[in-house]
Amino acid sequence: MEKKSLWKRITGSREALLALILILLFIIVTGFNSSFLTPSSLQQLIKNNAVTMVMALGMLCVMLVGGIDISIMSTLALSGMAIGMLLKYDYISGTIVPFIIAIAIGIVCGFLVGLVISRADVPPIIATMGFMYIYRAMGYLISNGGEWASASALGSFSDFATTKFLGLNCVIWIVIVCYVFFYWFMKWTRTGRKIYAVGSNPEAADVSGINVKNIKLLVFTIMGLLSGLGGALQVGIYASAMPNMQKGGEMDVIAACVIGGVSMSGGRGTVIGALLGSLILATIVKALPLVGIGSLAQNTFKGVLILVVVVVNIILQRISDRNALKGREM
Amino acid sequence: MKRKVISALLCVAMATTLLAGCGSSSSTSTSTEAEETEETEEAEEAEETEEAEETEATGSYAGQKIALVGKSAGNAFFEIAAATFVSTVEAEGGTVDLAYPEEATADAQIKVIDNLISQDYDAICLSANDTNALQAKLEEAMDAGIAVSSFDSAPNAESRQVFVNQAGTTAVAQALVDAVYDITDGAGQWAILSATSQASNQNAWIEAMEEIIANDDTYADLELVEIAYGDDEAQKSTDQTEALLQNYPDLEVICAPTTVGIAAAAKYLQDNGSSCKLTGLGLPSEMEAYTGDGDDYSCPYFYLWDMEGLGSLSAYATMALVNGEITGALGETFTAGDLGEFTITEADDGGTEIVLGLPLEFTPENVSEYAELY
Amino acid sequence: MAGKSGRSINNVPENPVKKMIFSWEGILVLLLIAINIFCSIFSEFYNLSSLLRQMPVYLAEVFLMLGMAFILVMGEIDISVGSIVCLSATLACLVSNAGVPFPAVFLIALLVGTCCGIVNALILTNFQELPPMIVTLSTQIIFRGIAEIVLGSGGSVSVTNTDGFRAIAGKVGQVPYILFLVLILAVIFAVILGKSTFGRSVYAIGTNRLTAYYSGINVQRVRFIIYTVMGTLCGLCAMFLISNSYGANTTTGENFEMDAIAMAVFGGIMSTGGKGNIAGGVISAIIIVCLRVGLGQRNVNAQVILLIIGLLLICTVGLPNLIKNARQSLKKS
Amino acid sequence: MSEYILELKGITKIFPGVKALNNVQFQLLPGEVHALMGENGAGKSTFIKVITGVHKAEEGEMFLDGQKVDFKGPKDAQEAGIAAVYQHPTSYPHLTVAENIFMGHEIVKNHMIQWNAMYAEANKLLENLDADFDARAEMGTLSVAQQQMVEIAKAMSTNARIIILDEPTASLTRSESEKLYRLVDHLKEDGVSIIFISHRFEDMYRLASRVTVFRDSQYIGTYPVDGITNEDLIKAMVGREITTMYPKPEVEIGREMLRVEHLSRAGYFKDVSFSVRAGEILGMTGLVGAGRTEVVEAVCGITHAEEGKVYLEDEELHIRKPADAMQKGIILLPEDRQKEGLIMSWGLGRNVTLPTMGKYAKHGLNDNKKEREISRDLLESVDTKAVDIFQPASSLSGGNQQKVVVAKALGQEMKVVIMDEPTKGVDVGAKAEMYAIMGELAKQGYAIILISSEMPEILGMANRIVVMCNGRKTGELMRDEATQEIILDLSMEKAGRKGAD
Repeated sequence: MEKKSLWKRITGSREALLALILILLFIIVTGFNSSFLTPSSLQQLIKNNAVTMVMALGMLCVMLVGGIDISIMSTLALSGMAIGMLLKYDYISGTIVPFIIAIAIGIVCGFLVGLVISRADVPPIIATMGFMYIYRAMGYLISNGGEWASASALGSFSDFATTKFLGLNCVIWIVIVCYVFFYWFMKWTRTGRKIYAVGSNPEAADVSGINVKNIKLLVFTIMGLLSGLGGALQVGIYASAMPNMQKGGEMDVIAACVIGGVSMSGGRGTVIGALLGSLILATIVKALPLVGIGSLAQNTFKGVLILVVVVVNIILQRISDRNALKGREM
Repeated sequence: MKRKVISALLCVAMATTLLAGCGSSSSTSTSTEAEETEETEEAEEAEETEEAEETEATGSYAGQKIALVGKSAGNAFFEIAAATFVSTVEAEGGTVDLAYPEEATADAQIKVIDNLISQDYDAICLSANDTNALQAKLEEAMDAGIAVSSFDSAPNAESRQVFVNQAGTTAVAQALVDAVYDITDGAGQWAILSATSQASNQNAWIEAMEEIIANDDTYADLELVEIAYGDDEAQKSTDQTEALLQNYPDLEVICAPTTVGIAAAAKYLQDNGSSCKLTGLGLPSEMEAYTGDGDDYSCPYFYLWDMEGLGSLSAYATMALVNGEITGALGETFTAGDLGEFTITEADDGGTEIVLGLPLEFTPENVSEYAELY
Repeated sequence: MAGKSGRSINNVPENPVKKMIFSWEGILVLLLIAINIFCSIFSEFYNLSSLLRQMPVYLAEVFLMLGMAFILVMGEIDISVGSIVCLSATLACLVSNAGVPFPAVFLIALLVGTCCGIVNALILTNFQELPPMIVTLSTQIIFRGIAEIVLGSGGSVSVTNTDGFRAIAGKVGQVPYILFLVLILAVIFAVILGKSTFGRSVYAIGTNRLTAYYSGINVQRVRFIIYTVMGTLCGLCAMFLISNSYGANTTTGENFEMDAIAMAVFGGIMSTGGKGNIAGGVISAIIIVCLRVGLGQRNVNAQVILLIIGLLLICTVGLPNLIKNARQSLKKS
Repeated sequence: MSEYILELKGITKIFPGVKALNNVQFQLLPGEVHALMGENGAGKSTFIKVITGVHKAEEGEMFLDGQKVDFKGPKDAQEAGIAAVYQHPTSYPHLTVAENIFMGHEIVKNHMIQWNAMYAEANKLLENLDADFDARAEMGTLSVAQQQMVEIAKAMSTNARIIILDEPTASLTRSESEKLYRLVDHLKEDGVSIIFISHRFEDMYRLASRVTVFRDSQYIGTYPVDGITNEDLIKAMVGREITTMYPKPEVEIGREMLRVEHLSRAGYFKDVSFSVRAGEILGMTGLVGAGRTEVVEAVCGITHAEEGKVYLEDEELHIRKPADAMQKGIILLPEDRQKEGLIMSWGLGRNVTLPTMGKYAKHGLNDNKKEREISRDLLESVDTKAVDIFQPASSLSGGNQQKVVVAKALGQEMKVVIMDEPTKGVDVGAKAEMYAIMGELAKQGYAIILISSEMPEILGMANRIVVMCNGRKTGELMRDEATQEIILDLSMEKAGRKGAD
């Protein structure tokens, strides 16, 4: 019953391996371009990936129960466009109200997705594919067929993205708050653990009195909430609302989670993993132009690197499994 | 088995709701309800064009049915020109239907053109997603007697009758190079932040800019360090802008000839108080917050063209094509309402074009005025 | 209930005709008729000849649906197909411009697609722990990325010698060749999936992979073949796309994977594996084509068309389940 | 007050098309261990689920301490002090032991889960149970027996007054069962009432004071365990008498078919050698986790051994996957029928022909007519109780499912048939039939390897017995020299030594 040594716990944990990969990436990139590892550059890294990072938390919840959500960026566009248009035509102003509206729209969108998945048993990929089309179309429709809300139309709303609080950009604070909250939520609350339970063994969860359907509904609503938040962030950070914002961005969020060790079949994944996964992805994307890879080749490298990271992870896992077996006494 | 029957019923119910749903959504299209069979349609179409040629002298554009095809839905830039296009045609008594592809791809645009050929349009005016990809379909349209014009972004010479160029490619390139020259005080590093690698307008301008710099010693001290692509996404454009600054600390100007790219770059530069300045092509409404003199603003001035004029001129050119006033041949002239008289000139790609005029410069003084418009 | 000594196990199937009428495919046929009636009322231009004329562009995607059906029945997914189409179209255009004769170009397109498929297959069969979604997501980025590199800064290529492509875009009367090809391939794939032992093993893998493996089905070989064939179909799709656009660019084939999946799922092929058949997929593909053509002919906003397709997807999968659940809870109370 | 802590009267539960329980009754005395027995499909599991609130009975009443209760869901039952340990451990493989124990009633303070308190509490419970693992361990890494222990700890953590154990010993070895018996004794001393479902008579004799028998969804009777005989019970359960349980035929042992030499796979087994002859039944036994299943899986190519050689009829084999093994004539009938043996949603016919469909196909196309004939013949040859070949495998009872699994092996020319726990979770009647089939196969000249944890089964059926312990072969016994004691000694050899340090 002796406790594992600290060293063994670190090498045995997936998160530690990911952190190692991230540190390696940092060192390599800094070697190419020393301006990468400066506080302002790192802040910018988080700020420019805040949307993906925040939404990776929702995707974590969704993937924990074995689901997937590819409608998120449409929800983001719908909620972002909605507040953009409301601000543009002066129905609302300020910072807080648009955030609340965007989040509310996100919650409603996510709730609908959750209803269809939990109550009508539609496989998540199909349901969210449908909603991907639906919400994106609604985003277009509310934009009056293609109006944009630009920086000047947004008024003071986007100021939060340039304001600093205690030396850190407010956007980064939002990301930090989200991660701290979810770390607490997933680890320390009953509801958080219920999400893990449902993902780990839905039948068992049902038998032990957990309402599996409601948990599923909940995770998709959380995902919607974060998509709404993402919409407000997107509009704020880039001071611009367009109906085709972040088209295709859902795949980045999914990739971030998978890199972070979140299992697509459910049950496995941590908030730290989601954080490291999205940071690794963000670093890859940011680093490619910095290390001198030509514009045209960047996408290829991004794809190859994602593949390499997940494959290396698998290989490391295999090696550590094999070592664990070898250590077994015969 | 009962379940199956019920789901069959549901399908029917769904079909009916579809009917209702589509009925309401189609209210934007304003086609005339003519119940004719296909063959007579085609015959009449041919007749119509003949008729149009006969009535050439009267100069009436009434009754024309024109389709306007965008690059994709949700593009504010296009919407502005489209709005004037529609109002111009309608003022002349014609009708315009807007059609958008599902995606900003040539494949999707082909499907739209296919749809339009099936209907009895007199003309198609489009902004092309790809230079060459639409040739087959547009030739088919022209064979079917439909006039094909384009504006903003041209399909190749074989697949159009005339292209309405917002501002001559060289003129735009010249203006941008001059702006870079002016902002850098004649010497220094600069970079281009473009849309996607296959955006035909951007590619043409960049090519022209490179040519101008290569051929004129005035610009010998300007060093174009990199062409980056932001894919018209705010996030990627921001990343690329930042990478440019980190890779080239001495970078003095970024030239972004794309609306999304310029806004994202402007935002980044301004927020970070960078000494690097920005110019390019952008929408005044998007750029208003970033345009100004001094270090607080990232963009001293930028360019675009007369978007309303573009829509209006394209409308007149298209109507003139339908009427037979012009055929798209080199040297023809026609009158575009209040805009005055225009001559068809040779385009760089070997086809013909009508040039609207010089690019408009937006300075801190006039940007807010234009921001009201577009 | 009989069978007390097990000597009387019935092996006569029930009447197949009855089964067919009340199947999902039967409902789809009804829906197809309904949508055609609706479209011809809705659009004055909607008739057989306009449909046939507009069809070829859409039909190229049906090739992808055929392969996707196998992958979905196996309980997996391939989202790299659009990018494979892009890469094979790009390379086909380039070799065609280099003066390679058309039949060779055709073969090269198929070959490029097949190679891409093999890349997917190799990764997936060697690292079985990896979810297909994430593998094909990265290859999606990679294949399109390679096309971007090959195309260079123009991002677009057009074929100079279009004779061959014009030839395959030809028609017999009003019927385009591609329709024949789609139907022939659909029949072949339907027979393979529905009647052959290979198809049976695909269903077995999709329903219970472990049992299939223990029962001596070479699961990894089946996966390898399917992903490879998927690549070949992408090459085929690419050739017919070129026959419409005489060129390729970096956006060629974008989102085709979603279209292919939508067609298959709407046709009753569930993404959870083990269910559905090619017939359903083909009928639903035709329904979607008719709907898009019919609505498009009245210039209904493309986004609204997508919205309708999204609703259709959710409703067709969700409503039967909802009714089943409702009836069960009704019975309980 | 009633003398019973739990009493159920006139319970009827109807599933679509089936009456799963028909007017059954049950009484549980405080502090007693009550065995519930019956063939599979007799309604035991459904009955348990009615008690625990998972299912709601259409008719009938339930009394707890004489008070009528009406559970709306599992939660109500939990709160009333009823806990169940189900047949298939209903655990969360990705979560820690402590979480598994406390799922649904975590230790919470200010809406925060108190992890340290939970680990401490869980470890205390585990210590009581004499467990050899930590509460921080991930559930998925534990053995089945250990998982069962966690389930029991879970039941105890709710301070349950009534604990229901649904076939707890089905996947346990003898020594593990022994441990469980002590645990149950322990619980009994604490005043907990226990309902115990099992197919093993030894469990009942060892633990229970009374036994209730169900048959065909009906209540047959409740008997005191003292004075009841196997024969009486079997008669009550099956409705007829079973004369010979182990019909071992006299078979001429033929030539050597399969020979395994020095097979090793790191972490699972090491240096295992054995051989089996035509017409012979080779028993393999040992504790769960001793590496028996892993050895035969490596022989069949499901996993791969790192060292060692496999010969079939003196020809060395290089098997990479099960398909290769079948090609050569070796087939493994896996232990887990639902996950590995059958495709539950498929018809019986398709299941049976799955391994062989390539053999009779014409040009790769399936011959439906022939398939139907073959599958019927195969199913009838093992005497499957089924209506037609199209009914889904899930509609059959466990014993009949197992027959279908066996039928899968008979469709082609096989030389070696490996059966992994073929009678696990199978009721008495079906067990006997299973043994008959096994004997019949041996008679036909098949070489059979029978993996089993059930001592009587091994002793009754095997010609030779290989005993494994902790990944090594610890002994090989002939039929006439084998006794329970020797086998136990051999299978505990290493474990005993390990327990000492």
